[in-house]
Amino acid sequence: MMTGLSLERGHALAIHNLSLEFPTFSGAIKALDNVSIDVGKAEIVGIVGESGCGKSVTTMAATGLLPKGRYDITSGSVSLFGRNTLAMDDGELQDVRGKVVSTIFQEPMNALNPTIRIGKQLTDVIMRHEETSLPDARRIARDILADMLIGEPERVMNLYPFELSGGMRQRVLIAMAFSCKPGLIIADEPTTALDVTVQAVILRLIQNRARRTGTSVVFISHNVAVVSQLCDRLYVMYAGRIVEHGATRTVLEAPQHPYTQALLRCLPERVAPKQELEAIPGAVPSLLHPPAGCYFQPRCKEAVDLCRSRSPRLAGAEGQQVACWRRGVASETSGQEGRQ
Amino acid sequence: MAITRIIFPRLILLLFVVLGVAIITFTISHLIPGDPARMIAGDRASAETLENVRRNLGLDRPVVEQFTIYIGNLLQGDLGTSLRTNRPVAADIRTFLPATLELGTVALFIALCLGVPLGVLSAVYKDGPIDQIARTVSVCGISMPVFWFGLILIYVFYAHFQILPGSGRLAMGIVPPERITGFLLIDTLLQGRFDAFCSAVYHLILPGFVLAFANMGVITRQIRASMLDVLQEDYIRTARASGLRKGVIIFNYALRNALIPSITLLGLALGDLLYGAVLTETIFAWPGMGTYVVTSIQTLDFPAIMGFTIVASIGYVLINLLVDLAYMLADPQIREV
Amino acid sequence: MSAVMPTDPVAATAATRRPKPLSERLRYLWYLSRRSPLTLLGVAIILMVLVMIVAAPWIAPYNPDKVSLTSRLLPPSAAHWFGTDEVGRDLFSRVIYGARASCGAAFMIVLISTAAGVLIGCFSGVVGGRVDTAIMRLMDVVLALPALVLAMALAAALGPSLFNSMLAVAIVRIPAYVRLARGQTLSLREQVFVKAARTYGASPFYILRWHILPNAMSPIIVQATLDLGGVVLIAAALSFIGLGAQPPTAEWGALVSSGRSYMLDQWWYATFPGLAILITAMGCNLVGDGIRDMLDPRLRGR
Amino acid sequence: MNGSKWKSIGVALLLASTPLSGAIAAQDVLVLARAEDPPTADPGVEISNSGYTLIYAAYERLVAYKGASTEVGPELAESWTADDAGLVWTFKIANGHKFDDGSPVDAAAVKFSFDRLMKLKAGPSDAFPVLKEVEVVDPQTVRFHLTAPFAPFISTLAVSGAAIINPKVMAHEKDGDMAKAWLAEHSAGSGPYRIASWERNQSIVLDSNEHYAGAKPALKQVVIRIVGDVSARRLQLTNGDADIIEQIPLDQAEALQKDASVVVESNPSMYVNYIYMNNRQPPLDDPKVRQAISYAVDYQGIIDGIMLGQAKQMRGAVPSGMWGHDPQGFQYTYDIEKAKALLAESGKSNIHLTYTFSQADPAWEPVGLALQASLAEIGIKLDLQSVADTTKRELAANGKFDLAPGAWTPDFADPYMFMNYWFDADKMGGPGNRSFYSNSKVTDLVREAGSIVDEAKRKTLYVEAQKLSTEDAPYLYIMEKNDIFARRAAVKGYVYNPMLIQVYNFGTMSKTE
Repeated sequence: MMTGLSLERGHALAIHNLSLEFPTFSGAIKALDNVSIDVGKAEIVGIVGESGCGKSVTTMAATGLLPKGRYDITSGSVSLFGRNTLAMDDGELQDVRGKVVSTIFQEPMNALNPTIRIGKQLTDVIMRHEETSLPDARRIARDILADMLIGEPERVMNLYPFELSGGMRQRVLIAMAFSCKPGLIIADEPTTALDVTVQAVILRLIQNRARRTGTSVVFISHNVAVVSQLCDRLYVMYAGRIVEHGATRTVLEAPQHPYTQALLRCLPERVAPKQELEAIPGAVPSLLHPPAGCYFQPRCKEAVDLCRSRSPRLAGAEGQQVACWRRGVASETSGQEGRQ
Repeated sequence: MAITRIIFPRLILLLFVVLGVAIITFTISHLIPGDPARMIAGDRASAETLENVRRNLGLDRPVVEQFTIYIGNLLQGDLGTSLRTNRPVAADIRTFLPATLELGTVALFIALCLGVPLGVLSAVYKDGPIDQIARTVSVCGISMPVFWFGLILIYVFYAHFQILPGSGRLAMGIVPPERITGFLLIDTLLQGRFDAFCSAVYHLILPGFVLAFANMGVITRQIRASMLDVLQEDYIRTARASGLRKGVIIFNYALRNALIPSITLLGLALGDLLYGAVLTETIFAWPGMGTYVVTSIQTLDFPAIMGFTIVASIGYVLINLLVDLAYMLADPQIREV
Repeated sequence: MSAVMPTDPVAATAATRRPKPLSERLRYLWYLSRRSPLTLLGVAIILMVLVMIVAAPWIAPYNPDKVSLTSRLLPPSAAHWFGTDEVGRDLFSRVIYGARASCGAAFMIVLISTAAGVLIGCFSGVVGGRVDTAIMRLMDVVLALPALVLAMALAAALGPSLFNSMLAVAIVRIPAYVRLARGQTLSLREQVFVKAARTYGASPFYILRWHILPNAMSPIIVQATLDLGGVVLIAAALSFIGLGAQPPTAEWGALVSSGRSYMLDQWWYATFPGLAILITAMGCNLVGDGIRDMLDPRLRGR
Repeated sequence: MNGSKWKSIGVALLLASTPLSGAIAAQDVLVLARAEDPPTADPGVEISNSGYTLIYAAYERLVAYKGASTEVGPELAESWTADDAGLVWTFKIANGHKFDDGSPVDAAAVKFSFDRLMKLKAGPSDAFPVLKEVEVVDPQTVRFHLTAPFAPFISTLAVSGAAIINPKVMAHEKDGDMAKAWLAEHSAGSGPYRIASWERNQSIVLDSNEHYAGAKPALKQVVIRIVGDVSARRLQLTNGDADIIEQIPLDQAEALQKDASVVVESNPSMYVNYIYMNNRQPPLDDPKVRQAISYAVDYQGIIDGIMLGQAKQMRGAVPSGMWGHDPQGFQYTYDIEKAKALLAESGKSNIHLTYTFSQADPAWEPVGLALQASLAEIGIKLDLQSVADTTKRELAANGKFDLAPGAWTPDFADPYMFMNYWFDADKMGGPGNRSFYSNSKVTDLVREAGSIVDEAKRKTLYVEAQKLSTEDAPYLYIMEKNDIFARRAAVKGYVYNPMLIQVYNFGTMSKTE
């Protein structure tokens, strides 16, 4: 399958047709179904979707962070700067993580070790990947903290995480992610737990630093509004599948997929005053027993018989692709029918 | 400031506990149907002799007065006189406590040395063969009747193979060293009695292991559970995402945090240790507090029973105080607020 | 996180209470046993012990109290699987009957301490104020008592009997349940449905009975199950020291105690009853662990 | 797996590391292993045989049992005389006896010891119910004044409580305790040994007393080790770590007899096992019922099956080793028919009794079980009730029982210890008459026998009292047990005296090895 978009400067991350299952007693949970995501070098790409749709699973699978032995990759490949992360052993992954790809997680409250001082946590990472002495590592840490607009970085380094506000902690985490100058940063809902006022600042920090250093960023969020301000391109996920993909502006201004459209209608800032906010009826389907055909069809107002029997696949022009029978050219994905 | 805030309520509690325990044990000992005077003077003592013994013990006075006297003496550190040995209970406790502490310390040390690594391995390799083995061993430890385990080990190692001693603190022919601390391992070394030191170590192996085994089970289970909790914390994911090495993550980032809740458990384990020590000592003829209190109970030596109970309760409160302090030192969140 | 960790469907199944076909349930049991063979082993042990308790007269080949001075201290054989004791009683039969005393005692201890602990704890939590403080201080004192020693002292005071030692062990275990029940009560008291009930003018007793007790029970039951194994050991230990069940009652701890002096020549005497204690305690602990794992949302699905 | 192979590995380990046991004790050191620490070593307080072990070794008395007999002869006293009424006894103290600090044993020391005993008024003082005063006549002469004639008086001077203590011990007095705390674990006597050290619950070391007046002991040191577990004691004996071990269950004694290097000492003792029948409790208040029960006991079955033959059936109250025993006396036998007939005669039926026992004596439980079985044959239902020993004593002392087992040993060598304690109607309950037996004829007989000095006369009185009381069957006379301990064959010179259970003549014992 083609991604349809040209990436002039080459790939930072190329996920190709990735399918992943969690085996459980009642059967396999199909968490990812043929997910393909490309991230160009120095590009900022967003993945949006409701929680549970597989955004985090995708990136965690790509960086080998999922719990061992608890999942099966049934198909697909992942290429991180040309290297196949799926084939790496623990040691190789450890070398890659932090150095080539860093992840910023949500919940900054818990993402830092509560019993270790900030400075040590930063220098541990720096000294793990860079050949530096402790004083050098501390200087690097200080500089990068300063770059994250943290006043008195020296003092902050001597503090414990619980002595910092949520926003400050998230800056520390971002600093940590950038500290070894990775080529790719995965920001997994980095601002979800923060105040709205702090959110904007944090997002700006990530964006600025990434643009300045030419770092690629994968931005994961359930909040379309947040993503729209930052990203060059956007992937919309639903129930473990990519349903729409395109340049941010295109997707936001002319959403094709009924799900994307519904998602956008939920945004308060996009709704005209006095018009009612809309909620998407129904719930995300169980991935243990997914519905036949298009996964969105049980909640889709436009669904027709075809939608209920066959899964649509991603298709469309370079600038925008959508997986929907009711939109433009769509062909059938292979072997999706009748799965229980 | 933080320290006083922890210590002060504990000291108040200590007062409560000592008073409460004194009341409870005093009440119990006066419920005892057996007549302590008869225990001392003998079965066939004449009524006159019994009366005299009762008067000497103060047992002829009203109960409230007896209690006031007891508490008054208690406050001066006087635990009364043992009915059986005619010695001050405090002196008896000083005699027997070191042996128990020595056994307990060795057992705790063994239990920690085996239990912590086992718990860590079990959590890290969850559901793997190592985990299954570790869990089986730990469940065995928790479920082991100490008294029976001791008997079996004595039978196997002492009676059958004759490779380890099965009773006492020193070999028959070895003259005990002068008593300095009461801890044989220390006293023998202070006096350069290397033969006695080796014998003491040798005699500690079986009882130490028996006592350690049960506690090891508890420790393994606790470390495993808190390691599992910690390993799924976000900060461990952060550490993994930063590419830190597995060993660093497990020992510097995870174990450290997993040990904090375990400190509380250590306090509880010390309580268990006391209970286990009483049984272990009776099996291994270990001349410690356990043997002392069991004999005291069998002979209704109630000043000794009360003294033991009070000392043990004070020990319990103090251990908890230490545990809280250790907790405070280990967790910066409590320490610095 | 939620996206990453698929949850086990057990909870969902229980919530919807959809009746499942037998084959499905068996399949689930098989799945559980593969995932946690140790828990299943525990269940098997408990079942075995239950059978011993219920069906002792039918399983035991001999009358456990039948003295036969001509067959003293016989080694294990086809006729006497665990051998005989110093007055010729069949040890296999005595071990089987011993399950009644040993496990019955453990069960009663847990029942008494749980019931008392829950009542005191809920009462303390609902009433609050000075009464609550006083009760909790008292519990601190009881907690500081060395459990075994109090049990021994009580047993010595009230006379050694299985019932007295049971009572003693139960008393020292009350504080743990009081704390648990009080904690539950305090957190439940703040729940919306309890507050709502209060605004309707429901009496504290009504709230306790219908809102707090039913909701506080499940963690308490888990704790009680977990304690059962330990209590089996303590009850046996007290009998071993001679403060619990008194001979000629067949009780495992007492059997080990009598067998102790025969260890050198008649190893079987103390060995088999002790093994029974170990296996039973193991069964309780394995099941307790299993139940905790199943109910603990943090551990579930791992 | 091959046991001997394992053993050799064990031995190799043993040699490689530290020794399992210390060096085998030297020839002049004797190691005794026993289960429990003696409570104290204070003659004025101690009432247990395990304490007597120390007291007899460390102190001398005015008189001592002669060898294996229950008769007394001179020890500190070289001679004595009594007035005709038996109220004043004068003792001449032998020269040359010295306490372990070298100071001489004189009349003042004797007076001090008895004054202390009577002032402490603890258990041992009960052996001297009529002692009025001790008078120092001159340094070598001491006179005892009694309030009433007391036939066994001279025998009582051989008991542990009558030990003569060095008056200098008062230097250790604290809070007016008559040096009770100090003497609890030290000695101040003139016996062949003195307590050199006492590690509580571990070991007691007795060193020979250089000032001892008698022959120099062959054993320079006696070590008493406290070894709680019987299996451990047994192994230590067979390994040669211990020379003497005590408290051996009968089954172990059988096994030990197979070891050629070990001698199991089994001697008839005056330790009797009997059962109190509560004479005040219906239907046991009917002598016919008590007799019926006495005929229903399978005495020989108990002795063979439970005691493995290491006992013999009692015949009357006074045991066979004591003078006053009547070898022709009446003895109940196992006769179910007679028992049934007697029970029918009594007219009582549907009898339901309780046997209240403790674990203090290992035989009590099996005896109870045997009793249960045989009483069932004559239609009496017997319940066994096991209680703590302290509870049992209390119940027995207060008469709250139907049947309860008892064990009795004499404190001094006189039938008084049995007859006057067991049958005097004034001694009901704790002091000794635990069946609450009341027969004024018997009471008169034993009181008379207790107050006259003429031994032949006393004997006839006691035999008569035994005849009457045995007919009334207040107690079930079960058995005289053997005293059993084991020693290495190399230990020589032990003399068994039935009055001195757990007491050894260390001073005249030796080891060949």
